[in-house]
Amino acid sequence: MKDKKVKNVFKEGAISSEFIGHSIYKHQTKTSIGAHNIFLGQVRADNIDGKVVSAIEYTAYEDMANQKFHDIREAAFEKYDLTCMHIYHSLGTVKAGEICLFVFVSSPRRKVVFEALEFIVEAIKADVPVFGKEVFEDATHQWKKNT
Amino acid sequence: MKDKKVKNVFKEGAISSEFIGHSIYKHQTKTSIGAHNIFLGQVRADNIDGKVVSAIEYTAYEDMANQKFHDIREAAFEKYDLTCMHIYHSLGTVKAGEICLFVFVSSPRRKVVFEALEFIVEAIKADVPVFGKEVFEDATHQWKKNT
Amino acid sequence: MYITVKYFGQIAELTQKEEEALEFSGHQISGLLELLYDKYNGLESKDFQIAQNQELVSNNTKITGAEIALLPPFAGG
Amino acid sequence: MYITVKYFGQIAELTQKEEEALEFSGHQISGLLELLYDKYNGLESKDFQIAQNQELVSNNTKITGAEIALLPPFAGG
Repeated sequence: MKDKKVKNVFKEGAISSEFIGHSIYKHQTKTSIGAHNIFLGQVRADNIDGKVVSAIEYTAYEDMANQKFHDIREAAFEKYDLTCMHIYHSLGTVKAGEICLFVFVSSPRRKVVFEALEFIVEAIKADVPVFGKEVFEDATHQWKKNT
Repeated sequence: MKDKKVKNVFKEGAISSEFIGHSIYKHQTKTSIGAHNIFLGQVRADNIDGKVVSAIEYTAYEDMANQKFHDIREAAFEKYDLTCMHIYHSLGTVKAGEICLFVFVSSPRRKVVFEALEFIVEAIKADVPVFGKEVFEDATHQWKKNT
Repeated sequence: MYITVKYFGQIAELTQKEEEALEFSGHQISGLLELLYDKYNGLESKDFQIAQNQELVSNNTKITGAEIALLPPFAGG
Repeated sequence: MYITVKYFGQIAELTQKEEEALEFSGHQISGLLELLYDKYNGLESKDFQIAQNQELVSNNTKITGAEIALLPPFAGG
């Protein structure tokens, strides 16, 4: 059963801190909310055998990925008493230090946001067909794999 | 044993979304970080027996509170592999919809940020002598109590 | 001996002050409380914890001087 | 019958294409895989899952046509 209103979660390039700040700002009119919890994934400059990751290039099986994000969203709303939820993921190049994943949950009370956020992030890591090419400073690369 | 370098966690009035966005921005030079987790406490316009909360006025036993924030910070760094941690709490008037608590933890890996953030927020709620006067739209009030 | 007693939140609202110096000849927190209950009508029925020099203490803790604070339920965050 | 096969990430790097239409006369995913292993040297040793019409399937799932995708390990977030 596929819902018609599947949103596009992907954004080209890094997710800016201004975008995140503005997203927080927009929630200040929702005065039933008492607790927000935000997860940000940031690209690490990992040192692998002496070579340093300078960026990750993200690709995705976009239709399936957006459907999976949608399923995760629906499951989270069913399990937890959330007021709202937003997910954004980068496509294309995201440099070390930049943000590639932004998950934002809000609820009247705090207990539920902790559980919900972890549930959502773990599901994204496990179930969504997104692929990451870790590009080193010398232009060689390796393929990222979630653990 | 009291550490000399106890920081002042308190800010006068609400914590702005710009401040939060800028705080995220400042972490983009720390390229060992892979995961950030942010908790925001927002003042709810609760309806209590037909009266609506319009603001909370926060006061604190400031010296003791800053010492408790410091102890929580030290305990969290000891328990969890965190790259950094920031806590800000409002004093004075914070209107419904505005943010009164901002807790920000960062780590190379995600698992640890979820646990650490919940530990810190629960400790703040339980251990820090901060007091909140919930002011209703008709200027009457009641005293907030954490549960 | 003189003790500095601080009041916060709902307790300060009842005592109508945030701080005062009190002369006290007893030895334990419980003795100080009796004095305060006599002085402030309604205080005995209020919910609060007591801190001595910024650490929570119980009624039978010995008073070592310095600073005592009456802390109503915490409401941070 | 013609099947659209999509390749992603490390798999697309090996096949040097992101998508192709293949003529296939078998019935199961395993049959299609044999055809692909013959066509792409090194594919058999790669780690991937298979989706049919955007749902993960196993080797003995029946091919119902439409879209097959070879998905290397996920790396979102």
